[in-house]
Amino acid sequence: MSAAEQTAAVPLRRPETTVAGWQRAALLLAGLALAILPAFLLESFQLFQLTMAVIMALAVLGLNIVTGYNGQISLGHGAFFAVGAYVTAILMSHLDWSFWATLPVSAVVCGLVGYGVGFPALRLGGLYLALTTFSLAVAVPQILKHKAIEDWTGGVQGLFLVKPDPPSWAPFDPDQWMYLVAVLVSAACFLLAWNLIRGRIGRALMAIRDHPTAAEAMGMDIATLKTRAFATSAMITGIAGSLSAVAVEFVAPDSFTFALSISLFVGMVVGGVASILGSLFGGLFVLFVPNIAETVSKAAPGVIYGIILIGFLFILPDGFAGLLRRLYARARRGAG
Amino acid sequence: QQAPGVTANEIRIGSTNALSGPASSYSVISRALTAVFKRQNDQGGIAGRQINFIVYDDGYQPPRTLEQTRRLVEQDRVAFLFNQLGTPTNSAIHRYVNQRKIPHLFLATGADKWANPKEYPWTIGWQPSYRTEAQIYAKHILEQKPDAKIALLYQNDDFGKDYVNGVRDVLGPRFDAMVKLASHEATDPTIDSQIVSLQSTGADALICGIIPRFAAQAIRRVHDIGWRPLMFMTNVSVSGAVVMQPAGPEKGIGLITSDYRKDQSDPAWANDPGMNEWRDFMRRYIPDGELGDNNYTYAYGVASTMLQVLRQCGNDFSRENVMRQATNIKPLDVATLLPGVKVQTQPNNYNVIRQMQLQRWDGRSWVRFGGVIEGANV
Amino acid sequence: MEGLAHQIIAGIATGGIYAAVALALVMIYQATHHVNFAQGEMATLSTFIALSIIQAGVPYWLAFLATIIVSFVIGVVVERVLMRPVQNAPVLTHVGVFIGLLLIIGNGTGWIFGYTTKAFPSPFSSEQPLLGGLVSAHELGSTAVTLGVLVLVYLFFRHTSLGLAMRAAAYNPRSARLVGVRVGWMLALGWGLAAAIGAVAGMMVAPVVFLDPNMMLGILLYAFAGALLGGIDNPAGAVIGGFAVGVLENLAGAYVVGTELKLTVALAIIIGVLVVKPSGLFGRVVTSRV
Amino acid sequence: MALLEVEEVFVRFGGVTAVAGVSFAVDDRQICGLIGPNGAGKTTLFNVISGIYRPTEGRVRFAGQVVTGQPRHRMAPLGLGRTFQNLALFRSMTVRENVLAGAHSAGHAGFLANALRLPAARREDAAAAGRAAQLLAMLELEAVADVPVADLSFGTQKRVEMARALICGPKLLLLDEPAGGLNHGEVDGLAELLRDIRARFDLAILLVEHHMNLVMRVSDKVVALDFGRKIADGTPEEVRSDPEVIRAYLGDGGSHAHAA
Amino acid sequence: MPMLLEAKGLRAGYGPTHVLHGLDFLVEDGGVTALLGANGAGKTTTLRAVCGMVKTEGEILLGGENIAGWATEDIARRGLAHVPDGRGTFMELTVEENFRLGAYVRRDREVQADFERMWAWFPRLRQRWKQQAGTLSGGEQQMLAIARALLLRPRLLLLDEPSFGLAPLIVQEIFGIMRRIRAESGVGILLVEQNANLALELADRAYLLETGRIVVSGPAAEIREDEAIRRSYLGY
Ligand SMILES: Nc1ncnc2c1ncn2[C@@H]1O[C@H](COP(=O)(O)OP(=O)(O)OP(=O)(O)O)[C@@H](O)[C@H]1O
Ligand SMILES: Nc1ncnc2c1ncn2[C@@H]1O[C@H](COP(=O)(O)OP(=O)(O)OP(=O)(O)O)[C@@H](O)[C@H]1O
Ligand SMILES: [Mg+2]
Ligand SMILES: [Mg+2]
Repeated sequence: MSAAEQTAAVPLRRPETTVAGWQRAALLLAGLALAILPAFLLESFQLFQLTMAVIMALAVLGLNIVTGYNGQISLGHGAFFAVGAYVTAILMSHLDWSFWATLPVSAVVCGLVGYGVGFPALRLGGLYLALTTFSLAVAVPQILKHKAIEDWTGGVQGLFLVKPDPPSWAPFDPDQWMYLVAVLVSAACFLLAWNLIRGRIGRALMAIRDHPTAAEAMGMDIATLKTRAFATSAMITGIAGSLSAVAVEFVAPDSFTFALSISLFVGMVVGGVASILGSLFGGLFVLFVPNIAETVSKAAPGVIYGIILIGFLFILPDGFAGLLRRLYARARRGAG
Repeated sequence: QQAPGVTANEIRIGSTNALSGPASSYSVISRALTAVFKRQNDQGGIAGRQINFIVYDDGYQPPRTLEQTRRLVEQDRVAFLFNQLGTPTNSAIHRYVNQRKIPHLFLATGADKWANPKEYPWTIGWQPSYRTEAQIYAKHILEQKPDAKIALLYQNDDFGKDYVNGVRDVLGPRFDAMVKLASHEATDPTIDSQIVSLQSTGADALICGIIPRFAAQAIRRVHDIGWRPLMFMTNVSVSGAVVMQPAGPEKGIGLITSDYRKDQSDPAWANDPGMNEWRDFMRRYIPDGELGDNNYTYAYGVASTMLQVLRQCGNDFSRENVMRQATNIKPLDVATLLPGVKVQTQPNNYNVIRQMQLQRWDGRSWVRFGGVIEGANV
Repeated sequence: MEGLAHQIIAGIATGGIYAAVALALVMIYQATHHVNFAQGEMATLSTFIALSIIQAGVPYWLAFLATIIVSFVIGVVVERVLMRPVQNAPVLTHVGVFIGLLLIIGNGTGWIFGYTTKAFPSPFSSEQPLLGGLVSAHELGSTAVTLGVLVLVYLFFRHTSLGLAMRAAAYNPRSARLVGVRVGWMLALGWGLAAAIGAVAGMMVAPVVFLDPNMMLGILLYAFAGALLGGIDNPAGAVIGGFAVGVLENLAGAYVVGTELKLTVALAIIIGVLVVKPSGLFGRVVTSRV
Repeated sequence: MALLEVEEVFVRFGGVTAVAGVSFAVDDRQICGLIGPNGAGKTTLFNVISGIYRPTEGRVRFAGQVVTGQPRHRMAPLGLGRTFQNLALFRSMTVRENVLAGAHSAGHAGFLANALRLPAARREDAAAAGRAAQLLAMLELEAVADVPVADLSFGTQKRVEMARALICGPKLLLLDEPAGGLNHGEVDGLAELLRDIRARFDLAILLVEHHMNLVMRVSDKVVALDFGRKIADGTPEEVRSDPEVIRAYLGDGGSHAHAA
Repeated sequence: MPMLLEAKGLRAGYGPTHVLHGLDFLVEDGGVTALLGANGAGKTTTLRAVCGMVKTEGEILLGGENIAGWATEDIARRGLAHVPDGRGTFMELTVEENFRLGAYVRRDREVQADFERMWAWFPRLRQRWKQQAGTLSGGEQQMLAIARALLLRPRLLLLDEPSFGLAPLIVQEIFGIMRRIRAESGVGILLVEQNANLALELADRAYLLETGRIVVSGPAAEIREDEAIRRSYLGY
């Protein structure tokens, strides 16, 4: 019995709800309506915050695919976020592409980069992979600044771009539109991720995380699945990066330091490792809690943030998703 | 006539700074600014109004700067923005504030792009730009040793790269032939390797655009390996207490910088009225502040400038008038700036501090030499 | 050629810094099977404490000793207070707590002790620079201290039953309890020792790089890389790895790509080596079979 | 031609020779027992057959094809299923998900098809779910179908492994001590089950087991190993009475020890 | 004189699920108590409860002292050794290190002598002395687990399916060893074993568990003879 068996890498999953098709559709619609509502209720600044939170949630979702579900620890997902942001920024500011056209390019480029990173990841596990990915996070700002590509990236000065304009028929201001864009793109990604995780591939990813040798004996091609998981994950996080580039309307190397990767990681842990819904919570956490920390103390908001983070993990060691699971289990016991 | 952020008894001013994270050493600036405004409020405020200075943390991350700035503007409805920290961070909001026509005043960064009244009329910096400073050093080298080989050590970010740009401005096509570059990251533990590399190029002049910790290392290491170039240090990193003493004061003899501030650890200013005013302020408002930290003298200077603008506003604190006054400052002496260095602006010239003076470390303090240099016109 | 020699010497001097911190990482890894990302910040805090003690007029070596003891206690307290409640939580939650700890200690140190760069005294104060000024007496002395600590750590893990129990507790707490190992105390002890080693590292590093709250920020990454390069379960490997990273990084910067990408290239090389040898150059390969 | 042919296989780990030149064959629909003292090399041989280890020398033919050196994940699609001596379940997943994971090699839908839930992917999923339900019923795992496997007792987990190995309909099933942790009654049940499985799924079984009673009862033939060498190969009766086997493995009271 | 082990109203479970619903059982000094039952009956959980690995209610008296709620390591230090299911060896450490850990709490000078005794009993382990335990075969690991437990020189030994994965010859030997240590040093044994026949032969007291409750208890010999019980609970 190894130590790993005792503290399972991830919280044990309780069975998912089984709901009928129409119920699921209804839930989905309700959720979407709930997500769109803020666009009409909030002030534009709050809407901007929420937009950023949704974007962070999407990035956390990407991380969750590879780290949560597939067990490949990445401390460097900020790098993919950066690549996505820069692809969009470069295409928009140098080549005048529309935002929408940059999305698939950004997804493909990030997917390829992720695929590439997936290869050393095949040989390296645990801490070694953590170092590798963390190195990536540390290296990306330097690479972005490098003079060889300065003409494209804008070097240390970064690039400016503009938000996508709301379509002329729509009665939205740019902030509302940006929020809706972020929600729609993210919702689509969440849905696809949800499908992926529930199906054959999702099971394979988790199986590989839990017991690679047994997974191989079941016919799972670890190399292919892991590298593709990395690519998928990078793709999702990269799309989040693209969204953030237009939401902030500016990219610079300093926007993508390793602190960003750490934030995403924190988002994943507090949201709940290997949880789709948890990723959403993680995005909200990393965006809003620093502000809460700041209202407590201006002198050292970082200290307060750290305390809140640890306190949260004390209360919910398996993240927000763990709470949901327990509530669900209790409800079921109560009902049954 | 209700201007945003201004009521009968309050003026709201917003700012962002790195209160958390690796850049939080600059958070003392916000602390000092808050204290200066508190002193002003204690003395009755400005035009009968109390100053409410709101600072938010951006952790030196540009997206958060935008978030916090929007919060200040859209939620807290500040009258204007003042002394936000950092180049990438301010870049992220550059367009936002100009589109919204919000005064974006006296930024805590030495990039020279803030002095661009044509495209960005609402943004104005304060300190002399790093680029200007680098130009001064390059010119000085050309005067002293017209065919010098110049080594340039810089931090690989906007701050450091401005030194490269400044030297390039002066040398033009000769840059590649004359200059050997080495950069370091803010997270590097030491810069020994870079110094060894630069020494081995046979350079006889060395310009450093690096932060205090590395400055102390560089001064010490250059001395220890027996290299004796004509050495220049960015004025960001020349505090007697924070750089020269740790490096070993005798190891820095001959080091040149050009500053616009008085160094508080320099005995020459022991009885200087301006510095006494500052010390008195520190004693009363920031008793636990580290007196060796020259962010305090910086903050005192920039806050004084801000107060001058507010006084000039009379009773009209509309954004237009604040901006008008901020760009019409008659040459002004500020307590913590060197004699002869003035704060001044014109609507077509946003370089707030244009003068600097070369000074040389003599083992105990900085000795000024040459006249006051008009940097912006270099 | 002289340039090359100088780069290597300078690299070894810097590598000594990484090696010292890498040792602390190995210590905590052996005791808990985690790498504590807040290790650097804890060491910085210890160094500030040391400075306060020295500034209070205590002789250097006494302050040195006192700092080690205080740091040990801090390590134990951190484990008891912050790690204990999440003992049974999923692994990644621990990483979350490390990040929280890093935020608290990193930001707290600046807040308490100020942000300005400070000189930290060296016990090996010969003003005579050696090897053409590339190495100071301090660097030689601190390397000796690092090697001394290495010997102690090595002996501790290989030849004491406490060291064995500590490793057992990290590998398999449940079985360790069954043989009577007080797992909780082993973890606390591991944290204490790691903090103490970190304190030594901090006090050896600070005279070279100068003391400020972010002193260890970059060092930790290099130390982490060094420890993994050498093999995270091998103290001697970690020390060798630390030195290797120092030299490698300098050579990459000076001869391969120029300084702007030297970190990137150094890391790429390290990762390349690890891909070939996935448990580090001197790490033990643990086989698990079915 | 035999379904499985093991030819002169050697496996060495540093100084230890775990398997030393073993050859034998298993025919279609045959149940073959593999016995031997602890450390004789049975599990190692299993790992060679299922591609987890590459033999130092020798090779393995499966369904006429040399499979030695094939990537590990190729074995399942060829029709090889296995269980593990020390349980190798996907611990964070439920029983049903574990069994479904076993159906991986029967499916083809990739990332995109899964993410988009294309009809093909849905059909595959539905088919797998159907087979999983059948197997859960057959192995009496329905009650715990949605319980995470980590929460189950040892014996139950063993059955989950069996279901997982069966769902793909392998041609050859490698069972490493399936009777471990079963009591007498359950062992009897297992014997029934194995025969039943062979009949229903039309497969061959290679069975490692120390439970002599079971081996002797269900096997068509038995291979005995000692110190990595083959010491006997024949019908259960032949092997049981082989003096070498008695000396090395069963002991005089062997039948007594595990007899029931 | 108190019993070596006495459980009174022992309840235990995992999180919200209750597995044991109030068990009473005894192990005498130098006695062997067998715990039998089908898969999932709660045998393993009972052993875990006795050595503090799961949350319990009720009394667990070890030599008259209530150890309920104690930490596992403290219970081990009171001379209780446990060979858990799944073996509980240190897979990443060498055989030698496993031995040393087995004797970790001992301060006497006979550890080396005990090592030699184990070598005599399990020559395989001596051959594999410097090998990583995780690379041992299943049966070798089981031997190691038993040796490791015996090296504690326990008063009470908990064995969870000790015959698991062992070849018939070794099983005989192990049961022989158990008889010997019980006779020589008065060690008490609480034994969970699927091979009921073997277990009842060794034991002097037996309990039959069904879904967390004791359904039959009594002298082992009687249960062994009782055809009805054998048929309905032990399946033979
Ligand atoms: N990676 C390895 N390194 C060294 N020795 C090994 C390794 N793997 C297996 N062995 C040795 O090879 C021998 C055969 O092991 P194997 O697991 O095949 O035995 P087995 O017949 O399955 O025994 P059991 O019935 O106990 O399970 C054992 O003695 C074991 O110690
Ligand atoms: N870690 C756990 N978490 C939750 N439930 C568990 C856990 N371990 C066991 N159980 C449950 O407790 C009950 C008793 O299990 P236990 O392992 O004690 O049975 P057992 O009698 O030892 O069975 P076996 O003969 O299969 O080993 C079972 O229903 C099982 O599902
Ligand atoms: Mg085996
Ligand atoms: Mg059991």
